[in-house]
Amino acid sequence: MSLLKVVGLDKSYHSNFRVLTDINFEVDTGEFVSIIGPSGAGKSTLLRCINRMVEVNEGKILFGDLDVGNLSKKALRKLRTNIGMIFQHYNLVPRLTVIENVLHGRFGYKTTLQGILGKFTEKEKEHAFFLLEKLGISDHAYKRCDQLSGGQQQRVGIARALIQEPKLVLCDEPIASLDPNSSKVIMDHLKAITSELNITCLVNLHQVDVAINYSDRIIGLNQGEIVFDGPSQMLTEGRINSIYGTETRQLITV
Amino acid sequence: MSLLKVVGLDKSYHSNFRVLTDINFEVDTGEFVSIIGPSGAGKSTLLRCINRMVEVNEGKILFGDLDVGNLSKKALRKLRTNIGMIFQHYNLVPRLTVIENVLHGRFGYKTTLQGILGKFTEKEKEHAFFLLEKLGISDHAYKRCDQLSGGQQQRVGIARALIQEPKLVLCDEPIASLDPNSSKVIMDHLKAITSELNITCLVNLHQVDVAINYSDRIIGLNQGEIVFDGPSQMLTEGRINSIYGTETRQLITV
Amino acid sequence: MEVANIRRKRDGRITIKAGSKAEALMVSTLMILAVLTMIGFLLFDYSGLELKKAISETGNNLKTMFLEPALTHFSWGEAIYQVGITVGLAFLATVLGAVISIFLALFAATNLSNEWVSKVIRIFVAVIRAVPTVLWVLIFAIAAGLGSEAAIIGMLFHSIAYLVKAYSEVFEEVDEGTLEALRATGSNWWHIVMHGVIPSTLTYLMSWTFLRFEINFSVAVAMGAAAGAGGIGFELFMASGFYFDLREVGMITYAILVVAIILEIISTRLKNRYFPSQ
Amino acid sequence: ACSEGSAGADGKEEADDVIDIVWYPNESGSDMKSSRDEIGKIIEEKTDKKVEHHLTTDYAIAIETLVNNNADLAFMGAQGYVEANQKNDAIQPLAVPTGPSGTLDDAVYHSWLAVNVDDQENYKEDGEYAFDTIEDKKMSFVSNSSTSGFKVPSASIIDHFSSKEVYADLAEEDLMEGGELFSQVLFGNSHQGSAVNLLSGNADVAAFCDTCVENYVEVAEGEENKQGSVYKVKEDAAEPFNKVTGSEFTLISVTPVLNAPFVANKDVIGQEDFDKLQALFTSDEVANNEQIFVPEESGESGLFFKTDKERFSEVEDSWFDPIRELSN
Amino acid sequence: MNDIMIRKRKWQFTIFLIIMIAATYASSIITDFNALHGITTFPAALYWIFSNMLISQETLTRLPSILDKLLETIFMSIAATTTAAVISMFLGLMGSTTTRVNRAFSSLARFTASISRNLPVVAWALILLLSFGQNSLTGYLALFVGSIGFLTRVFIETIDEASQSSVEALRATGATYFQIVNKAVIPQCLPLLISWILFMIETNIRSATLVGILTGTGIGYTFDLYYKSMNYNVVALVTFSIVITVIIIELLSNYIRKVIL
Ligand SMILES: Nc1ncnc2c1ncn2[C@@H]1O[C@H](COP(=O)(O)OP(=O)(O)OP(=O)(O)O)[C@@H](O)[C@H]1O
Ligand SMILES: Nc1ncnc2c1ncn2[C@@H]1O[C@H](COP(=O)(O)OP(=O)(O)OP(=O)(O)O)[C@@H](O)[C@H]1O
Ligand SMILES: [Mg+2]
Ligand SMILES: [Mg+2]
Repeated sequence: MSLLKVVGLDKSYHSNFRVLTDINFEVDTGEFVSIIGPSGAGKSTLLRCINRMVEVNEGKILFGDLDVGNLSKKALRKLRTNIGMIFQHYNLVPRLTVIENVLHGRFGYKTTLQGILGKFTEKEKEHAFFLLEKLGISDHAYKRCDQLSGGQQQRVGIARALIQEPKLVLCDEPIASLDPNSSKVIMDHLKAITSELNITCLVNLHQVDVAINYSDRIIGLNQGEIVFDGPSQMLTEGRINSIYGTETRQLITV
Repeated sequence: MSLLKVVGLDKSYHSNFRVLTDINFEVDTGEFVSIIGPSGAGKSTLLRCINRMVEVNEGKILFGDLDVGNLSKKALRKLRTNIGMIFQHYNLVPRLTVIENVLHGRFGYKTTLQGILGKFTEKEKEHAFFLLEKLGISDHAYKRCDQLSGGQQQRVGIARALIQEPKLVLCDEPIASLDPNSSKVIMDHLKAITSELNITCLVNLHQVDVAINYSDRIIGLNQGEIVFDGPSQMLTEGRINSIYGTETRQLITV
Repeated sequence: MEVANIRRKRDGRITIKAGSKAEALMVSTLMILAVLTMIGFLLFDYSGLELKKAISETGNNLKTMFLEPALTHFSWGEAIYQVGITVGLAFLATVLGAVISIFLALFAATNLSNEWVSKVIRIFVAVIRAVPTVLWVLIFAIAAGLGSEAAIIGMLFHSIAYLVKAYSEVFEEVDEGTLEALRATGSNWWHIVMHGVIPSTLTYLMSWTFLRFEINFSVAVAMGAAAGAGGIGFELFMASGFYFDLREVGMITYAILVVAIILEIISTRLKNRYFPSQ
Repeated sequence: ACSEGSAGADGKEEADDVIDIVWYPNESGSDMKSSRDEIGKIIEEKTDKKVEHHLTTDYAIAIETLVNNNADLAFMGAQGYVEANQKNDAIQPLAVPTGPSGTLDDAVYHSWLAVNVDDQENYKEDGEYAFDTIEDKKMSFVSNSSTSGFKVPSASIIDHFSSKEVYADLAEEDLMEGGELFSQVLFGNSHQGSAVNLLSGNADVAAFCDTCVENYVEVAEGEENKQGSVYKVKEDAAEPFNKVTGSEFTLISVTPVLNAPFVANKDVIGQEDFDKLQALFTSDEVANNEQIFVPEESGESGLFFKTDKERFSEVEDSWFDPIRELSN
Repeated sequence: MNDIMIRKRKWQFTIFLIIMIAATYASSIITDFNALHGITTFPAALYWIFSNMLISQETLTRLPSILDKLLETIFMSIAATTTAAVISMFLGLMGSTTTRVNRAFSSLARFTASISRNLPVVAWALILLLSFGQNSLTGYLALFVGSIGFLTRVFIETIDEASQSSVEALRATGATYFQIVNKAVIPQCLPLLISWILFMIETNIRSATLVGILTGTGIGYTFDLYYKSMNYNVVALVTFSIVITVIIIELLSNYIRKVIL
């Protein structure tokens, strides 16, 4: 059985404009899937539908055997703890320490009161340190997040997602604000998550070449419709053009 | 005679730490020179010394036959009109229109009163439009700058520098915040300036490959000292390592 | 795997706070304020207070004021005219204050001015702001006689003090890069101010000015009356201090509220129309 | 004004043909408007100058305006006059409304100290009302710039207590700040307010004047303006007395206070106009003007009432000496 | 077309200027304001200040009672501000688009703030004075109401600005509303909130003069007493002590601001 199944998904923010139209795909455990497409194609919206940060208009999203659209408030929280999310701008709480930000990933397992008091078990804290160590930023554990570089902050974001012990990680342009060096580090980590921890990754990307290099499979979106879905080797120049429209990207000659 | 001559330049912001040490080089009219080097090497500082945005501690900077360090306030303004500057973050006045921002480049030629009233001649306005047309953004002339994409804003920055009718253009990482597509457009424009208008360009860059591709000559800085100065073909892999230190840049495999 | 860098408390549990100075200061500030508040409540002089009666009476009074408003001592036409005077006083104090403040603020902003000039202006402004408005009004009533001049100049002092502080902070937030770019074109100080600083801060300047206008309106209610410049505040004073007519006070309060809310709406509209932020 | 060019600092040019009159809050109410306007009108007719009325809610500003040569005329309490005159001796009384006799002999009103009827026994010593009993009580005055609501009663209180050792250097400031003598000092900000402070129980003892509350109260027992008399709030009394209708209070002290004068700043108005106006005010014509001296039975409100032979009378500065002595 | 736009903008600006000038003129007429007369009085005003506002030896004897009242005012301002801040925090959370529970509460919170900000303090003081009498609590309440209005407004703005992105991130981890508020919103906004609270304390001490005059409490009351008896020497001393207090508090809060922001 597939981990995630999207069936006939339609989404519009305003009644007169449809952002996603009839999206269908399945993702298996441990897959690394990139979603590419021009700006405004609906990539971010698609990710947000999956953990119901926005409500779906039509169609179904099945996570394991759960129908995401039909969950009670409590079950939805439960679902979200099973799905980690990583953002382009990291979305950390800037004034808190790295370790505090990582531990925020545990809230889904807490009662409101525990969460408010900020009670975390020793085991959770140790796990957090373990993750930071693995991501190579345990040196900065007690620094405030706004004192870190972009690449370091993104790794905190990853740690926060991983400490949720998710089955699926959604990444919305995780490297768009990073320099090439840090980008490589982050992509390598994401890749490692899928291969070592067997967690599924769904990544929105702008960099076609990165997508081809890292992912098993690529989904191409254009104007809210899937125009390509297949293994990354199959993404030919012509298909790239059909995803991004005819104006071919004039990449700088590097 | 060379256009710009830097002799024995020393610069420190705080007495205990020297940012630039004994910098010597000459640049001829129409040259396209890139300055590369790791973060903190002093690239930005070097550019700022040339039009005296910061004061020099030791040494001389000669622009034509002017000693930059010895100019009166008025002569300094005059000098600056002769030197255009282009910035990484464009540094436009966000709420003003494109054309207004371009015309700011003419203030150096105005009296205080003319400047305050914002009086520009028809000829100046026509010139501004001509430049926008050439840079391919005349469509946006009446838009507010904050409504433009990064690449478009950078072209406004170039137009602002060009309308000064400068002999020298200083560019501080002009493409660092741009996507590859826009980067190419901007670098092509800068190249065109030197070849078509015979204006000298001094460009700080992080992208070694871009530097090699576009410039006649490259200056490599490391910890405030020139460690390489020569034609771009001569920049071998080994020399790149000596500029950036031994930790070779792990560029993402694109 | 035992991980380096873990900090533990004495009982062996892992800390997650940075323990920075800022954090400690924030916590202690809040604690101190809480303690001072409690001391305050203990120290207050409660003489003559019967809380239960007071609260029910307040309720009654509010009811009389707001549910049975009426004008007895003057007419509606008069009321509108008087409100007009109050708005006029506030408007003049704000406009004059804004114009003067812009210039002072340019010299008070550290990124546009010399350190010493800036310091002198700041101290001057802080002192002016600490002197009660009514004293300024008195001083100018003595010098200029009763009338709008005393009220407006009295309010002007505080408007300037407030706006200079607000404006100069806005100016200081102008992107240093923008200023640098203009400097690099050979622009002089006035060019930079007129075409770089002012345009990029206009929305904020407007917000602060409108906020001050609202404040000045409520100050003008009290000060217009004291300075003999009239306005709705005079009627309010008479209704409350001499006729003890709560219904009239209610009506005047309504009139003031309506005007204040209209002003707020107009200022938001104006701001959005002429100085849109996007 | 300014006809002799001696007007002070401001050099207001049009001041020459404008007469500025300053009114206290007490006389600034809209019910006094017809009287104010009438006085303005007759002054305009007499002097051919324009009259401007200035209404203020602030006593200090009113006095200072006159003192600093920014106004010509004011109608102010005797205490206010004394202070103004002390700061600037160009300020002189123009005229004072007389009592019913038409002479200065009864040109007085009364400052009361009152207590609630039910408590009146507490304020007696050996069957006589005595000041000693008000020690440590909650006291309500009108405002510290009021003649009859503060200056006069506080002077008598201080006079009484300073003979005792503990209170030897009791000063006016001590009374207004509360503390020492009283357990609390309230200010009603108007005579009505002070009276209501008493009747509503916020204060034990209150100072206020007879004329200021005469519309609201009537004698219930004893004679007008006599110590020990009891007054009762009328059943149809207007606000702020409407919540305490029917309550009664007893006077434990009654002190006559000199009537409030119209005063002029001679430097500003000039001797010529001063004389003109003095003649005008004291004329029979004014005395019989029903807008200014409103017949009592008419039910209208106004600045002054006519019960018998009331009129304005000329007055010497020295007439105010009794008040002046209180301040020292 | 573009040319039309820029002309339209110029037009609008001209209209705006004309409106402002017309409004200024109309205001001068209705209030009978003569700017020239106003300006020429400055020397006289200065002269008056320097000849009357003198602190003499004798006035210093009044210092203890002044300091007493000053202390009362400081406590009053702090108490009013902190308690108002607690209420405003709730209203702010309700009112902000990031953290609101629903639209209706949000409008309600904004409306409450707007009313309490715009109700004239004169009217409030009167109502409170009538029923609470002349004591510290009255002054406290008058300041309290005004503080709620102002603080709620700035709290809403602060919360709106600071927290959008991390709130989204925490929502995505499955955190509950209170966890989000407590761990994402408050830590981020706290320095700014504290900064506003300090600013409000300063403002309240300053406006305690007016409120004191109206409600007969604190240093404002003392000011009023001496001012009314025209004892300007003591008025000068009172003013001076307010100035010193406000400046000390301003310096203190500037220091705190500098460390925490
Ligand atoms: N909250 C929202 N309310 C209304 N419209 C929205 C909202 N979020 C996104 N949209 C619209 O939905 C469309 C798709 O947006 P989305 O952010 O999903 O695109 P995207 O593919 O992620 O683009 P990008 O590459 O620029 O991030 C766009 O037209 C956008 O304007
Ligand atoms: N205004 C300043 N005051 C003090 N030190 C400064 C200032 N500007 C730069 N420095 C210091 O001078 C050194 C060189 O800085 P500079 O900005 O010239 O480097 P750079 O080569 O441009 O680096 P990057 O590639 O990161 O832009 C750095 O150590 C920096 O910290
Ligand atoms: Mg997106
Ligand atoms: Mg740099």
